[in-house]
Amino acid sequence: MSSPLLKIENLHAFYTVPLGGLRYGYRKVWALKGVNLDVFPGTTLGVVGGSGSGKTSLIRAILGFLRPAKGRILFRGMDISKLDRRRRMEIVKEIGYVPQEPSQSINPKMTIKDSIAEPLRPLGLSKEDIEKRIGVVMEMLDLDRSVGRMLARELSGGMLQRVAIARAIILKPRLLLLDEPTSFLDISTQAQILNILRDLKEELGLTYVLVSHDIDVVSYISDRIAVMVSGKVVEEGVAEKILREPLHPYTSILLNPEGVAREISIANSETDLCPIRSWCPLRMKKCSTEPPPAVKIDNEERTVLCWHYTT
Amino acid sequence: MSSLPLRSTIEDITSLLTRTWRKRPGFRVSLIIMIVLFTVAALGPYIAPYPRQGLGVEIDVTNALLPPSPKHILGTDSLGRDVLSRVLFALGRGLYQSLVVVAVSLVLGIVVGSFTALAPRSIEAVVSYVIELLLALPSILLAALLAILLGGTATSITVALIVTWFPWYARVSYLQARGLRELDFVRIPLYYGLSRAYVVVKHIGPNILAPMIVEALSDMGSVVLEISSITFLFGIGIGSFEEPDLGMMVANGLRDLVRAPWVFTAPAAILALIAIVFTVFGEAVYEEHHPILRRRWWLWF
Amino acid sequence: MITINYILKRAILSLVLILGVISLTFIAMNFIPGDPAFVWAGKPRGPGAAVAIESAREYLGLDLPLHVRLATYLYRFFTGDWGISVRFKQPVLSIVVRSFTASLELVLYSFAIATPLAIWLGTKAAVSRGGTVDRVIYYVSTVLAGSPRFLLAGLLYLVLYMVNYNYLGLRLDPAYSVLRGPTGFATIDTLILGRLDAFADALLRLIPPALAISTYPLGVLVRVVRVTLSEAFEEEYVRQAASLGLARKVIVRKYAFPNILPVTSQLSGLMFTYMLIDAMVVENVFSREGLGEAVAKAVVSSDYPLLIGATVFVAIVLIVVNTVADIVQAAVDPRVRL
Amino acid sequence: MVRSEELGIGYEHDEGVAWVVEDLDLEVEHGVVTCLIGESGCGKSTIGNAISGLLPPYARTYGRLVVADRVVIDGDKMNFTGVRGKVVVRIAQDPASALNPYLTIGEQLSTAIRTHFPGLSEHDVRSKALELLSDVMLGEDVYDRYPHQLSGGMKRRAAIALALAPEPEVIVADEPTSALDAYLKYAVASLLKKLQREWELTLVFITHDVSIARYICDQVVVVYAGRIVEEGASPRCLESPSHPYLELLLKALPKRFSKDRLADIPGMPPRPGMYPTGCKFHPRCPYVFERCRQEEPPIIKAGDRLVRCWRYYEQSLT
Repeated sequence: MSSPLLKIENLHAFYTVPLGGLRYGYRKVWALKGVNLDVFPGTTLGVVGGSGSGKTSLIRAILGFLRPAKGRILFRGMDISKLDRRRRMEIVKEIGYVPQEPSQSINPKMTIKDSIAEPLRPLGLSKEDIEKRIGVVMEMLDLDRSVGRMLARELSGGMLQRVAIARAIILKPRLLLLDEPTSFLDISTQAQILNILRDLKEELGLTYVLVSHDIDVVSYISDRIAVMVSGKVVEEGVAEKILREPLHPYTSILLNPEGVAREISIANSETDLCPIRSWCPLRMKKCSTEPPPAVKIDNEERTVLCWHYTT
Repeated sequence: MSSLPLRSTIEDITSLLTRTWRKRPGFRVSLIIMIVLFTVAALGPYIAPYPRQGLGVEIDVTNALLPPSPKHILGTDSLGRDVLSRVLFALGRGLYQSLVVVAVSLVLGIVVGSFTALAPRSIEAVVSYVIELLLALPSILLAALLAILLGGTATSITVALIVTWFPWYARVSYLQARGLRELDFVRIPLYYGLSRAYVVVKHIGPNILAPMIVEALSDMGSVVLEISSITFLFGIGIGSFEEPDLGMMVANGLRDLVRAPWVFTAPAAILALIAIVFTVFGEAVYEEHHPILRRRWWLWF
Repeated sequence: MITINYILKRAILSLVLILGVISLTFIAMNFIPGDPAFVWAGKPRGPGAAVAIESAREYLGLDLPLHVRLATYLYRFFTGDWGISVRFKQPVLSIVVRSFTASLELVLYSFAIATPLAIWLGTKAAVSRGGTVDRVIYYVSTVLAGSPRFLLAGLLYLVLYMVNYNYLGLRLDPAYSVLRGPTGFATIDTLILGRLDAFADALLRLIPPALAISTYPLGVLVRVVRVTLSEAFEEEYVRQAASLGLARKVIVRKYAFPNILPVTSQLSGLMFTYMLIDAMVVENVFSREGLGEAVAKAVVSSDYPLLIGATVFVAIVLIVVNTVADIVQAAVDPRVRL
Repeated sequence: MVRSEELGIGYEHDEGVAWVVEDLDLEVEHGVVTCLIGESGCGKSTIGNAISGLLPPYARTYGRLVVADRVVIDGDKMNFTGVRGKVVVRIAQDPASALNPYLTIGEQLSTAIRTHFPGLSEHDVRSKALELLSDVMLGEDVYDRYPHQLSGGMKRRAAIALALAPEPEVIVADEPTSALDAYLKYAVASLLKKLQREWELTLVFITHDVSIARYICDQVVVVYAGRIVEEGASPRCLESPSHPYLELLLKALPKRFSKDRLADIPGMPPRPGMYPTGCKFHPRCPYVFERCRQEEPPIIKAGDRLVRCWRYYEQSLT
């Protein structure tokens, strides 16, 4: 197997939030508690999890919006969280980002064309070059040329998301980070965007990290799936296998939510113990005393974070 | 390409103003009065019957405190100067002064506020502290201090007001910009290595300009009142004065309030007119800008 | 209950701000263009000038090193030695405190007049929004907030003078001038001393100027109550209450009304500054003693020490008032209660 | 229980009225869970607001709406007094915003109870409130807490308890499961379903989520551009769609084990006031023919359901 394009090793990161109420001071909220992931070139890794699982934090950490407290983020073998500004600019060109909410990712007071061309600005290209590259990406995303002169507030959510994708690919990146790209869209627009993403991947040979709360969306374009709960990846493996035969209890619930139909609690505590230990059907004594180990199964193809599979 | 943010702001403001014009009679009346006031202020020095008295370089003590008559339509003050001419000269200065205060404070406030929101944490903390500090300074006392130091009253009042008004705009635009900096359209250009100045000019500025202008428009009335209060107090202290200033004229007229109420009433009425018209104007724009107040709405439950 | 921690945090912040204001005045005193001693002495002319400047130079310690000067300044500040007023030839602090108390009394009475009235009118307007009642209240309050206080005060004075109202000018009838109480508020001191006749006199002298000043908080608060209530009516929980079939009275009183408390308390802090300016103006119209009178006189005689003292004092008061307003604002919101 | 006859609802704006819902003939039987399914902007929330009496004053109406034998909308007149709360209550999308932050849960519950059961003593009001809390599986301690002291799930349940306080006959739930994690969606839906059975409620469930609709509903109503395009008495409609819109919508949903290309529905849903002539779906419909462009199809009985599509017209004649 080729070497991973993006390798995440034992990544820890936290937010500081005000203590709440009127108390003074801040506390750390651990968003990522030791994430390990490999993303191979030309494949799609789907990251799925509920709200507060740390999936968006993972994207933000890769982008450098959230500083890792521990661990490494290796892109083509370089730890990108420790690069200086100049080297970082080189890497930035190869990692594109499509955010969640289109209305917040495109400046409503700027023309669409200016928004798309923004990543090109620091490069100092000639006007014709910029025009040409805008034309190319707009065509790729089925955006009419007249759209370029419009402002963001004149466009619908689906169109804006296309614009966001156009901006993300204009530097011809190798890796595209997609943070819930369809969660604000209707079903029909979601289908359009997912189809576009699938086509683009083939056309440009892109590598995706797709984050979503909807496992069906993830399964549509993912080669591998990682399931996150409470800042940890609890199961990771080939998409098909995870969908057909989930091993971790949380994955089973994600795949079959109507089977539960009651509120279950996810422990978001600071401990490293299993976050679902309070209700897990497979729980053992060890679960409430020791953090679960990462177990490799299926010829090292699949990882499960659970005591149940240690034997 | 670069003029676009400004253009969209101008479009926003003009569409807001035309909408307000269409919907609010109070706005129409106040705008018309404002236009009249500004025209009179611009023509004032040319139509004043006694321009030298208006300017204050000439006094005529023999004609002091004359009641209104065809010769002196609004009467004369304690130094025998024609009140109408004085008012005409003072009007222009007063309007100009308040416009300068609001415009300079607004620009300064937006620049300071939006850059602070993007600055490193330490600078952000220091600037926020300084803004809070300036907000605590009483404008009237600051103006008095500056009047002693700088001498000239008009300039010191303008400076004092800018020093105390711009922190407001800085604080408001800082809070707005701080909300914006969490949004992806601000983060992404920073991610791609574009400068903070670029982000402020292209992303922050255009998105806070229109609401800030609305804020400033609704403050115009208060600024006029504050300026006149300060000059009024200075006028109380100063025995005689040359500069035509409405607040000082009111203070001067106060001494003869019972004997010659016209000296007090004419400038006070004009000031009231300006302040009320500005307030009604600003309030109408504010209400029309406000998403909930804009609605034609009444209690339905 | 809000936590002591929060109050402490706000107190420390305001203390830091107060230190900033003091340092600012130190800078203003020592680094003004020209000769600081000349300005401090009140820009004297004539025969006594040289002596006055020399004593000012000595007081400011201009020949001493900077850190000594700052230390002396802070020491004097906290021991209450704020210099001697050029104009009044008295210690600055006592003049400032005395005149500020007089103005504060006016401001507080205006608040007391305006707030209940404003809440009542604002609620009325919000409930009948779009109707005639609302429009009348809206325009009247806008015009009131926008009218110069000296005009209102002047007209009021004129009317009262015409009807031979005998309680104009001064804070107390000179006949009662021997009455001195511990608080400095004429209306409270007379009560403490048990002199109801003097109290009535003080009150009758206070009410006309307080009325003139109260137009500002009245106008502003009416509009804010109206806007806040209108916003509250759009809240999802008000819609939910309506959906539950609750009566309109209950919804307005129980669901929408609590929203105005935080805003009103914070705004009262902010309005305090402007009301103080208004008090200074209106005092002069009614020729009462107060901060306005002191400042007007200080400007004419270049009374630098007095103005510096007054600025610091008022700035401190404003910081304290706004801090208290913030704490009250937080305390009335259950979301931040612990 | 809820019946509308040619109901039209629009919103007044500067240039006139934008009609959001037109010619709506809806019938909901007592004790049934009806799902209104549609994409954003199709008018499903407007219908929900109309039924629960929460239309804003700038709304304009025509036709009739009858809720529990009371004519609440008749032409341009609305009268919901005695209906709101007593008969129909709406559950809002976001439970946190539906609870008053200034009052404890108990105060909010007892205010609602007191309004509708004025004879009760304070003690009875309290015990009734506690009963409601236990119905939604909340402990007694919640009674004295403020909304911000509750977790998201507890808030959701408290909001449901609040909606039940007036003991209504109809509950309109407007997207109560959107923006929730998958298993929480089903938790909320199953709680609503359980309460609906126990209290014999009529539940109008508004959603854009087909899988939740399939889980909870008895009757399916698909809305497009302010019209009912397909209506069926069982969730089976969602397995074998008749109207091209529903068909495409289901094909546009990603399916777990199939990597087949998702259906691209071209264009976007039309905005209120800018609906096309003829069939409202014709610009996006793959089966469009001439008649669709000219004339709006009536609602046609086709097998076990009602469909608004010309393709079923011939069939229905025979």
